[in-house]
Amino acid sequence: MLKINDLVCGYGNLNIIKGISFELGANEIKVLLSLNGGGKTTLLKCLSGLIPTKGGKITLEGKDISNSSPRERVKAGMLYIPEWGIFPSLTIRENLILASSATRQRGNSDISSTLEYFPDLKNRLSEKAASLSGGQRKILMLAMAVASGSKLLLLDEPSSGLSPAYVDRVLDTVKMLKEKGMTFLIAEQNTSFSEISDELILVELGNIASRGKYEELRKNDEIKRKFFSL
Amino acid sequence: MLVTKGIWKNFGKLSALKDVNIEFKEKGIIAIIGPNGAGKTTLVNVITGALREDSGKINLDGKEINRLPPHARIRMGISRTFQIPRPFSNLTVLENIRIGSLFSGNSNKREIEEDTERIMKLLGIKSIEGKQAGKLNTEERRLVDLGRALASRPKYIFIDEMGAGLAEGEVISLSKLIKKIQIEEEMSLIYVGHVMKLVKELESPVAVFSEGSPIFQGSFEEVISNDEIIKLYLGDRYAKN
Amino acid sequence: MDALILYALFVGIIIGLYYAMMAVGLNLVFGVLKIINLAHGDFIMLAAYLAFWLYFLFGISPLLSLLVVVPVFFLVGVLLYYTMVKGLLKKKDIETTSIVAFFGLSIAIESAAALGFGNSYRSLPLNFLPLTYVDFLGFSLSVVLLFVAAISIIVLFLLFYYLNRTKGGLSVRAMMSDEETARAFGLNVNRIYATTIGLGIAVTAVAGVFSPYLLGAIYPSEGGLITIIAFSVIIIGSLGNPAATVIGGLVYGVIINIMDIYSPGWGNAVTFIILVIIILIRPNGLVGGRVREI
Amino acid sequence: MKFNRNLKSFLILLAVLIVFYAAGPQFYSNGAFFETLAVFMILSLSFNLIYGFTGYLPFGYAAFFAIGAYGFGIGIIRNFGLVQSILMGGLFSLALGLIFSPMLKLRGAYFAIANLAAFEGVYYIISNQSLASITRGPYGISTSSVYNFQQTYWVSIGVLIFVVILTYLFRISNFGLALKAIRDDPLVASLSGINVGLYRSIAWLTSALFAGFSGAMFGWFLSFFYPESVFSINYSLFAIVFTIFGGAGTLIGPILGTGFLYTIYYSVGLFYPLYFTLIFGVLVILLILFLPEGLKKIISKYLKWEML
Repeated sequence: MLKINDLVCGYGNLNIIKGISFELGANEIKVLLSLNGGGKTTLLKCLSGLIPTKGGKITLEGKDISNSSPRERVKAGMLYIPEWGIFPSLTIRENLILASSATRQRGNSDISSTLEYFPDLKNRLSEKAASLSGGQRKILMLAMAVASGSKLLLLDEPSSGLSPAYVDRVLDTVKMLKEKGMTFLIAEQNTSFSEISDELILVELGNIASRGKYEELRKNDEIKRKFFSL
Repeated sequence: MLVTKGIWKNFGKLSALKDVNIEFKEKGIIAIIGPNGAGKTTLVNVITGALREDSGKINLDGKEINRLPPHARIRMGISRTFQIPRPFSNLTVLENIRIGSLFSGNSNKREIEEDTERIMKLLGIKSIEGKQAGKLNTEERRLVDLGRALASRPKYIFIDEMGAGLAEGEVISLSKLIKKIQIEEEMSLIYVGHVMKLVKELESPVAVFSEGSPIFQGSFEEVISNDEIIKLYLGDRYAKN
Repeated sequence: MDALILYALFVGIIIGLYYAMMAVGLNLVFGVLKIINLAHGDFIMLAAYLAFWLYFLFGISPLLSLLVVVPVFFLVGVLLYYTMVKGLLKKKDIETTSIVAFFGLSIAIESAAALGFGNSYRSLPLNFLPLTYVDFLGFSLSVVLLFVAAISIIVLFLLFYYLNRTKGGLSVRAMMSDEETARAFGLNVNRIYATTIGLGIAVTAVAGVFSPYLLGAIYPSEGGLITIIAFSVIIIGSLGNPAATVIGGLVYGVIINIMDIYSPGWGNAVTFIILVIIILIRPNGLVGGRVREI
Repeated sequence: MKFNRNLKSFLILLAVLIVFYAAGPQFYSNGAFFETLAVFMILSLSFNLIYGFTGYLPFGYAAFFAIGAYGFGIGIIRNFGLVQSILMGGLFSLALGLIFSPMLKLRGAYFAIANLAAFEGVYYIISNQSLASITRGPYGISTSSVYNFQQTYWVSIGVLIFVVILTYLFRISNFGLALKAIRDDPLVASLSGINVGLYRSIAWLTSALFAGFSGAMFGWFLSFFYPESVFSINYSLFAIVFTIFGGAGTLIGPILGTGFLYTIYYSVGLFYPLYFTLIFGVLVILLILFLPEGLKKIISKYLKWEML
């Protein structure tokens, strides 16, 4: 579905991602793990078009999108959700309507089908998103992703700053959306996400250090020491 | 001894802190955990003076410090780091650490230089001392933030959510560093955050916060074997195990 | 209450509505783009001149001239975005750099206007309406004032209808709320920014057309003072919250009018002092919450 | 090592300034140019003490300049004596700084606008007819009784050198370091033990004091002025633009910025008097769009030299 070839990107003359290649098949979940916070967010932003690509190629369903605008990429079905990607001063309904109109030219901004998956948002539609707790905000983010009708989600630290109980809720929602047919690329250190992933991609200093199934990678001593220390 | 007595703090209708009574011993490590919105960071803000409590008392070695501004509390030995590290981005690493020492009440020039050197070595950031903090990576920023807080020779240091977003291997080395700091600098170190792996590694007493007040104190093992806490904090899935 | 106070309050509210319209564009632009348009008052001056020349040369009444003024200034705003503001938004300290850049723009506009239009004072006719004065509580009240207040209400209503009830307005508010998320969801950032500035300046231009009736004669360097007044109005309301500007306008209108009636010599001085005090006591405005200290 | 290098740069700068102002009038006999240049250098350097070191951008900064001129003028018309009148210029401004100081709790745009409104307030008070017995109201003040160009000139240079030394001390001291920290992040600065309110106030009042002196020098030099001739937002603009162009927060920056831009301003004013404000306005826009950090950035990038 998504194919990345020798991708280079960064800010100004500083390259943070220094030539990364991997593929993401339809309905897969892949998790990005990096040391020193090094480059996960940059990689996701680069894929979303928020940071310009300096080298390499990004192909989405056979189409070269390396130089497409963020808007074109969203319309092509790939959505990046920042760590706290909601609109706090808008109501929950407005958040969802906005998300649902992101991919469509006009008209249909029906959010009722989305709400079926997120019953606890239903009663709070007219509240400002700012009134939600950290965990509920993450759930709203996922609801917005569903409303947008995107097929591929790039999630940035969906569990950061959450207590373990909420991490589980986010995780369950991701699993549910996968069953619905969505594809995920998730930057996340929490191992619960690694466990459900089809592949784990370990990034170090802007390059892929290693990749593979979580269970496999755990067997490698050096990786274990560096990334897991189990 | 640092003691809070009946601290209340409201934001609008919401009570972030409800009658918080908690004691911090002069030496050792304690971890404060709790769900989001439990009031942990608010407590740190109130104790360091960044926020003013609505009511209650904060006592340091028998002296009331409620009315003191943040810069005076630092001089009495209360210091902190930030969840999102906040070094002075236009200053160099060296200047950042020096500032921590310079304005903490110590006027002995040589000691200031020695403290600065010692802390940079302890944290392993001596090699980047000339770099502008704005140009550091996340990890280095974290260390500079910590270094600044340490340079004031704190008696009590609050470390706010330091392990978030780290790979597990890094969490282990962070916990080792925290323990080493506590031993070498001889202080009371309060870790506030969610990273359970780190809390476990610290092998320290744990205080659990919920809805604005501490509801439990005990060892890590006690915490994870208490069903109520697990339901509240870790979620139902873990409770069944 | 004696009639004079009632009259002062009433007229204060009438002109307050005008002040709200005069300042709301500035607040909209600040709310969405976080830039400070220090040339705001100069756009009032330019629009006033445009309406003046349309009347003077072609006899077009101020009301009709809106048909020209509004689209022209909308385009001016769009142009301003692509030539100057877009570059400013890439800077490190957007707030400071925008203040300085717009300061430069303000000076350039003022001196260009002085070169082009000369330094004499201009004004618009009162008699474009059939009736000029009515009796109110024993005072004669200018119908033009009532007329301008009505225009202000219509313009404010249209603006808030756009912001709160349309999809376009929703995207503008989304940008106001969180820019990065808006980008991530594929909102057309440049178009929204350009539209916002265009709208802000178009609304300001409407205020400009009627400025001779409320702010006094038109002259090239009037902009600076108007900018300060507009800022005061939006700060009294709440910076970054266009709806609160209405409150700011009303409060300001009442204060300035009462000062004018009771203490004309000290009116300006006292008004500015009151403003400073309001800003100091409630930096986030009468509507906004508390600003974090330190 | 670094300290010595700074000291060397500083001494060279002082020497260059003195030679420039002593020799300049020999080559270009327009004394008024050198006098106003010195006045605006003092103003920019004073402005730099608050903006460059703390990040506060006071748009109504010209109020200090104007009140300085008025303090001086009022002293002269009351026959308080020359030295006393100059001091009065500074003290008036210092007092205004004290009155304005509650504004320091505001940030960014709030501060800028409150300051601008306060500037207007002061203007309307000073120019008020009912205060004509003290301020001469709208009729203006004459200081021609003490007019002496040579004297004005050398006192101005003296004040300039004083503020240069002061800025140098700001630049190299722990006090200056604390201000830089406050500028970066006031909360963290406070949590590092820095008395944020006190340090800011010191910078603010020092800045006001010297802006007052620059106004006093200007009032002395003008020998007659109306409220409008000193209460002009243009003087705020001068201070801001000259400082940013040279490099805020440095010592050499404001001097270089003022020297360069004021010379341009002055020449454009001489040759194209009708267009000079227009050209200057456009210049400001281009400057901020293409060179927002001023000469400081260019010099450190191409000459690999950190400006003192």
